[in-house]
Amino acid sequence: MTDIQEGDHVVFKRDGLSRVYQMRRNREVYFERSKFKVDDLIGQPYGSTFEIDRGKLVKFEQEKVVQLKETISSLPGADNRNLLDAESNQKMSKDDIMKMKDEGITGEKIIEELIENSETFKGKTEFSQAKYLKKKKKKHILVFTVLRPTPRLVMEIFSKEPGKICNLRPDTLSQLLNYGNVMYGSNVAVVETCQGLVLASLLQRMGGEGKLIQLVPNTSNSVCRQVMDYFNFPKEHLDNVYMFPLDTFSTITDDTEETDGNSAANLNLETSSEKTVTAPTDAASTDGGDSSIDSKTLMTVGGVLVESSDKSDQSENAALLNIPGKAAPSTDVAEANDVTMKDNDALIENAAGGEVIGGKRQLPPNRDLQRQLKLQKQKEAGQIIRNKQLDSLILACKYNPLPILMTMLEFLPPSRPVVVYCQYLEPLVECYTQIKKKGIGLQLRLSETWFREYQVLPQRTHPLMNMSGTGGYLLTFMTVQPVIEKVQS
Amino acid sequence: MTDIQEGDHVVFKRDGLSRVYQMRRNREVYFERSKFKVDDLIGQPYGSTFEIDRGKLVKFEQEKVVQLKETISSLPGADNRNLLDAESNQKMSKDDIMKMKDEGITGEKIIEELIENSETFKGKTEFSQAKYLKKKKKKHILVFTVLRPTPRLVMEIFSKEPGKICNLRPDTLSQLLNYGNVMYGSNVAVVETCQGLVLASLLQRMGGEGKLIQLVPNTSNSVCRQVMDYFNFPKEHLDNVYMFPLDTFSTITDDTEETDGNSAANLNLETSSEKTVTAPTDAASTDGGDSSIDSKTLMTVGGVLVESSDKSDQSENAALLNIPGKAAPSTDVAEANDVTMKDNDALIENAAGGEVIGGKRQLPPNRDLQRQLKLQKQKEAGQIIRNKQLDSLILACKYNPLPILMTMLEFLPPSRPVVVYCQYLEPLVECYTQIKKKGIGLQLRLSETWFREYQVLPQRTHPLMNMSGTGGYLLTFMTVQPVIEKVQS
Amino acid sequence: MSFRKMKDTIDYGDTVILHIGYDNMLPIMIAKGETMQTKFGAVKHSSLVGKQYGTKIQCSKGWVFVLQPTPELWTLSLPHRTQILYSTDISMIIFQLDLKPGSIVAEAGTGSGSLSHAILRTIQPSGQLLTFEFHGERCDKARQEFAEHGLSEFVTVTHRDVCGEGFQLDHLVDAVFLDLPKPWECIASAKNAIKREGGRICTFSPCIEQVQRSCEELSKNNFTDIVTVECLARNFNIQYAKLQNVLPSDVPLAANGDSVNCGTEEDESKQKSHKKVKKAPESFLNKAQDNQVKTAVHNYCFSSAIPTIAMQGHTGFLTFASLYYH
Amino acid sequence: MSFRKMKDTIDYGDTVILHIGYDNMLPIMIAKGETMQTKFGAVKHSSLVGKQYGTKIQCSKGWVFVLQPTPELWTLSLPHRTQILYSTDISMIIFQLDLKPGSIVAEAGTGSGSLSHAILRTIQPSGQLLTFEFHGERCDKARQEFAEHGLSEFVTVTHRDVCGEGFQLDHLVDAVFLDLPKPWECIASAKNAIKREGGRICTFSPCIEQVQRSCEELSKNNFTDIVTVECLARNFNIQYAKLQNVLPSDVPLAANGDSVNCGTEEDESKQKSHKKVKKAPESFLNKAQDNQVKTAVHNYCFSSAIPTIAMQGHTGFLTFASLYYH
Repeated sequence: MTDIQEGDHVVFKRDGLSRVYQMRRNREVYFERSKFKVDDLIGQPYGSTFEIDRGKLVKFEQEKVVQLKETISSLPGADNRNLLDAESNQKMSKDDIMKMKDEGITGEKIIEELIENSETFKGKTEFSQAKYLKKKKKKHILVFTVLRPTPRLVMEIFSKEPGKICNLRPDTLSQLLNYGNVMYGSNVAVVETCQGLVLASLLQRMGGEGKLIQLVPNTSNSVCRQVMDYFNFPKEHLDNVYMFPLDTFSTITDDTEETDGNSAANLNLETSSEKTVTAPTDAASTDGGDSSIDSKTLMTVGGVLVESSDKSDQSENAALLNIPGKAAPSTDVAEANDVTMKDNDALIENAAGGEVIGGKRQLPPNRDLQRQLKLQKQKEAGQIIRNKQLDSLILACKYNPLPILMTMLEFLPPSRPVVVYCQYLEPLVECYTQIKKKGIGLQLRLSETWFREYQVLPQRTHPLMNMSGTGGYLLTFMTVQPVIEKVQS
Repeated sequence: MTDIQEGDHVVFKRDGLSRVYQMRRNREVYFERSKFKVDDLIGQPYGSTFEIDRGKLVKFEQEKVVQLKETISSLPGADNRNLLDAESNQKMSKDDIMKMKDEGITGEKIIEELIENSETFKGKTEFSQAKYLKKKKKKHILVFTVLRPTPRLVMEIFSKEPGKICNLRPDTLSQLLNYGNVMYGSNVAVVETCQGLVLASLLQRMGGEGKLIQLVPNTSNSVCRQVMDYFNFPKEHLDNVYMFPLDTFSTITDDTEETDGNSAANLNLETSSEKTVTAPTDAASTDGGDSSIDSKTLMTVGGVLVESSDKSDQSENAALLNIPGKAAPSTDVAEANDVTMKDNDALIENAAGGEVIGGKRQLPPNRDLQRQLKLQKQKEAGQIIRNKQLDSLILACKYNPLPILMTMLEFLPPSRPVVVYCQYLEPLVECYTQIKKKGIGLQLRLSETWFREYQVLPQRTHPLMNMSGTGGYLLTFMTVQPVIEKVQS
Repeated sequence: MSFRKMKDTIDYGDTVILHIGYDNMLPIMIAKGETMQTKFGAVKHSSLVGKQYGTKIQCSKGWVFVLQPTPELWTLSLPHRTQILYSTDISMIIFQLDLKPGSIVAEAGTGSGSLSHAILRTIQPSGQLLTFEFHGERCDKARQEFAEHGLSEFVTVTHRDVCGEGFQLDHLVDAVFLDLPKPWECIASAKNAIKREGGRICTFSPCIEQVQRSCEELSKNNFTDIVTVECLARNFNIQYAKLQNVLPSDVPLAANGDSVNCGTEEDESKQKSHKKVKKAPESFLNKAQDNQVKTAVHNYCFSSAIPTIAMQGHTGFLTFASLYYH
Repeated sequence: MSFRKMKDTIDYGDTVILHIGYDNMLPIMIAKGETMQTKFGAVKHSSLVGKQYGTKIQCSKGWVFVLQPTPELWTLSLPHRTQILYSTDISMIIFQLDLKPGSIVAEAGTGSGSLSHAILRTIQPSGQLLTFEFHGERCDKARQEFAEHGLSEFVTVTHRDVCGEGFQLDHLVDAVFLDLPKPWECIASAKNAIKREGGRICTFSPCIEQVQRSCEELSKNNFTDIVTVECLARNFNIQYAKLQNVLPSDVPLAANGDSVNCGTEEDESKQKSHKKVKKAPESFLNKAQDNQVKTAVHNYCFSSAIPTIAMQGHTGFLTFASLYYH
């Protein structure tokens, strides 16, 4: 299975940018302002690199990449004393470039023309020339590698809009998985509002065994699990995912077998009220691109059909991106700035995944069966919780973590790890204080991570000029049995 | 004045460690577990380096320092696979070393003996040998440079107990001075509980002109200005320092000339109540080392005799040093650890300055004159504030900054910088919110600084393994006149 | 067996973590007839058998907790044979190497096994860790530890200096991790170890010069997406702070954190819950603050998250790279 | 004159800062008959004369503030002729070079004069700045700016490439600052420029390789206390956050930040005070949160200081060293 199959979700990766697409014959995709059909990718090995040459996919040879790298080697320190406004020194206009593209002229050729028409290129230092070339190549030559989705790659999709995943960064997600002690066969309870990214990452670490219980606020609200789709999980893995609404929690606090009946009754009540609520959600889903294609799979997962059109998320994210902070990205050429803006727009349009044109749709399956299955799984999840069979508790959501934490801790056995992630520090201070006060956590630790990337190039090594100011905060601890046991000594 | 004069406060500096001492003939000082007389330093140029050789000061030649440096040059990567517990490989005991010292054997000789008696030294890599040598030299050879005190050097005194100066770090203090726009001739109002470090730094930047008004909570409490003494400020500079008690603030809120009389009356009241309170303070000062020597100078500054025995400060600091955090300093040899502990103890014993043995004492001057002068200066300070002649407002204290800030802002002209430093973030969030709400600040900014030091050595360049986790937080803004003025356009 | 799966109760042969304090944890393997000495008194191994993990155990001079080990707890309590990697870096390494159950990983060197345990948790039961160590004694110790922890079937410890002799693996692994003084010397060999369909590599180096040489060598060997990062954990202490209001506060305070006029009694009870965090120092602090109450009735009180003053400033640079289909 | 001393009112010849927004400030020199165009409308220079600094000025389409320049405001509004130093680094440089009124400083290169203005504030009126710039046009512009700002008597701008030709100063200065591509080439010359009684030096370099060569050269030239540091400003936004309580919160919350059950009206008024901070985005946010109120009455509300997501990750390395009596 090292070759790309039809139906696979794959990652297109170029530099620091990733997008996910599902492979379907005859389907056109948009990627980095280019539109092309993906048919030719099917059957190719994962890890292959392609170029878009005048709207067509062409396999890219490794040598070219290397050549490009070698161009960029020069000493710093040479001075560009005459360079102030690079843009005005270019005799070719944007219209000229567009025209060339329309005429089907290759990116390489366009760059050659740009260099010839630059008044300052020859006066630049070797280093500046290389930098210029790199920038132009990125703009005019579209080369990307097709990869199997991994949490690391999928996370890159959100790198420019971290607000969608509660500001999770690779460092914080990775700690969440490790401190949560998630492994093959784990029973994990999770609350997440990170588009399903945490859910998917957990499921992958569970390797097809164990139970993954997603706690959701209530039966009526939909939760976004969009990212789950990207991982091509086999059905057996998805069968291990459960959904449990926190508003039915009272049903599992009674310990008698009898309550199961009660619980079911409760659940029925909840479910019927859900009927009316889910209707608009389903309606909305029909214009949600290809998400309905996977609805069948999702049904068996036990969830309602889920939707990415979480408006509060988007606006929250917008708020976070437009912060009136001071750190300005250092783009020295107006043109480059322009590109960033456009990319951003596209990003928001496409939500997290890649935009897809065309693709057939299926009718929703039997809704009654779906509801029954859901109810059954919900009950199973409740039993796992009640029987204290959880191995870890993980929170990464935009809800107040404290009540969820304190409620769930009742059902967690001792010596189990708990990880609470929050994009705000204050709620975790509350949690810390409560855990400390009640003496129910060991190795209690509240932390954030300083995550820094470096440019490592000959004679030009330094931390990157831009970095992420926050990746959120983590509270970690181990549950304990606070009752003292006397033992022989 | 490039030579050390009797009466000067000077800095003894070695590696990352600084201590301040006042130069007096016939006076013995303790420095780094050595006791010696400082007579020979008087008349020497600032910047001279000395060695303590068997209890005596000896001028140190530059070449030796260089030689020591050159020893430390080797490639990394060689492996010390057999080294685990360095201490047990040393055949010489601590008692042996003490005995050698008692016998007057030099540090160099002791190190030679240590090397000869080390079972593992010869098996170590060149790099490890150099590291070992450096460590032993630091322990057994006491070399230091005598320098004129500057805020930078004096700050190093507190590097191991930042709690004494509200966690100020060089980066935050430097920003406080710059964002405060402090310059020659500035009129600055300051609230500080940083032992006088902020006060002294401000006074130095004012260059003998302008007014420096220290706002203190009330007339009865003493404030610690210990660090002011370290800078050898000429009397004319000190004359520019005023003290204004915030509890007499109501006296300046009335604008009429008449209130001056009122104010004086108020002040008299305050002063008489102070009489009884200051008594124990004065009593305490008699066992405060040489602080009474400078009391005459301090009187003319307009303050009461001030004391460093601020117990709450010390305990606060202790709390901050014993934090149950995780980052452990990486000392791999038990012996080295031992030294650190001892150093720390000494540090607390000596408070911030160097401990001095002997030195003559003077009787306190006329207390009545002192009180009159104080009152006069207090009145002048009140007038400067009332007349809105302040150029900047700077807060760096352990008090709640919000009420002070909001009260003082009434008296600050528009277009003046305000800097509020706090070791906690939360109080500054309150200040930020209020300033924002009232629309009385421009360029409002709440920030902290990531301050990192690097080891730069051939083939061994990396950030230091230990760093400071916080240097406090800064709120900066410019005052404005919120009333709209219509102008011609 | 206690490393492979979460368990409820303690059995003979289990490795358990005796939790004595935040920075004081002892790993012990439960054996018949053995007794563990702690500063709070002795603990007979046999008395722990059958007890639930997470139980609070009364000793003669105080109590300890007995925890089931996780790789994170193990990292904090393991016997150091070398400098070790800590969980912030380890988490990043596992994540960036795309590890999951079934992954095959080559690691050099084994060191004290801090990273190895986290790798094994993630890749077992279908994966394999091939770990290499040039120091004979350390090899033996590691092998013994893995056996004691029930992990032997998922790991092969090889005594070899991979810098000189290479991995000698032919397109077998999904990921390579290098923590060696000269990682660049092994990169060609690492490339050969990585599966034809591609894989990931990570090098850990404390000094930037090592990183520079590694990056050059990675590039030469057609590794792509070369990224060098640093992760630093910044821990917070929660402190109940009380700031004196030296002027009457007529300013309405915002929604946050402030019981102005908080009296002494009320504070005392609040602070008690915090006393466990910092013992001796805080009691001093209380006294000092109480004295101030005489002169100022008004205080601004809040719980504050304060970064620890002393923090880890550097561990090492992590360089990651991909090798695509080759 | 507006740079030398704080003033009350605006005069002809003053340079003032028109504050249009947080990241939008324009420096203008007040001249007869001139008019400044801003996005809020035109401002006649003459109409500002006699006005108090800090005044809010009504334009046709909105208002602006007119501020007296400080070096910090200047740094944020000056015309860029090169990459410039920002106030976090500048503050550190001034502090670490021990500058004060009367200090004599050599600076290379002048660049856009961002650092120069801060140095001049600190060392005037008795000190001197000797600044060197190899780029002729930049030299002229700098000289003109210093003159306009009333600083000419404290500064000498020299057109010279100090890397090739050195400072040509004989034991004259207290401190040297180098912001050059190859600072190591000037260190011997810097040493000669420093007073016999000693002084301080600082080099600013973006890349670590430059730092390494500079440190070596400093050491060779008997500079001591060589320290390399990095300062990064991390700015906070204050956001009023509202987190849904998906379970009834029977847990008593601590002293801090939480009006549980905070209703919609109350929040609305509180949020209004914040709206100015973030305009469009917050109004979206409000709407989104209001929708949630339907399903959950209970919210946990607090003011939160959130680090800006995008921050400056690196400016350069600052290397400081002392030269003692020589």
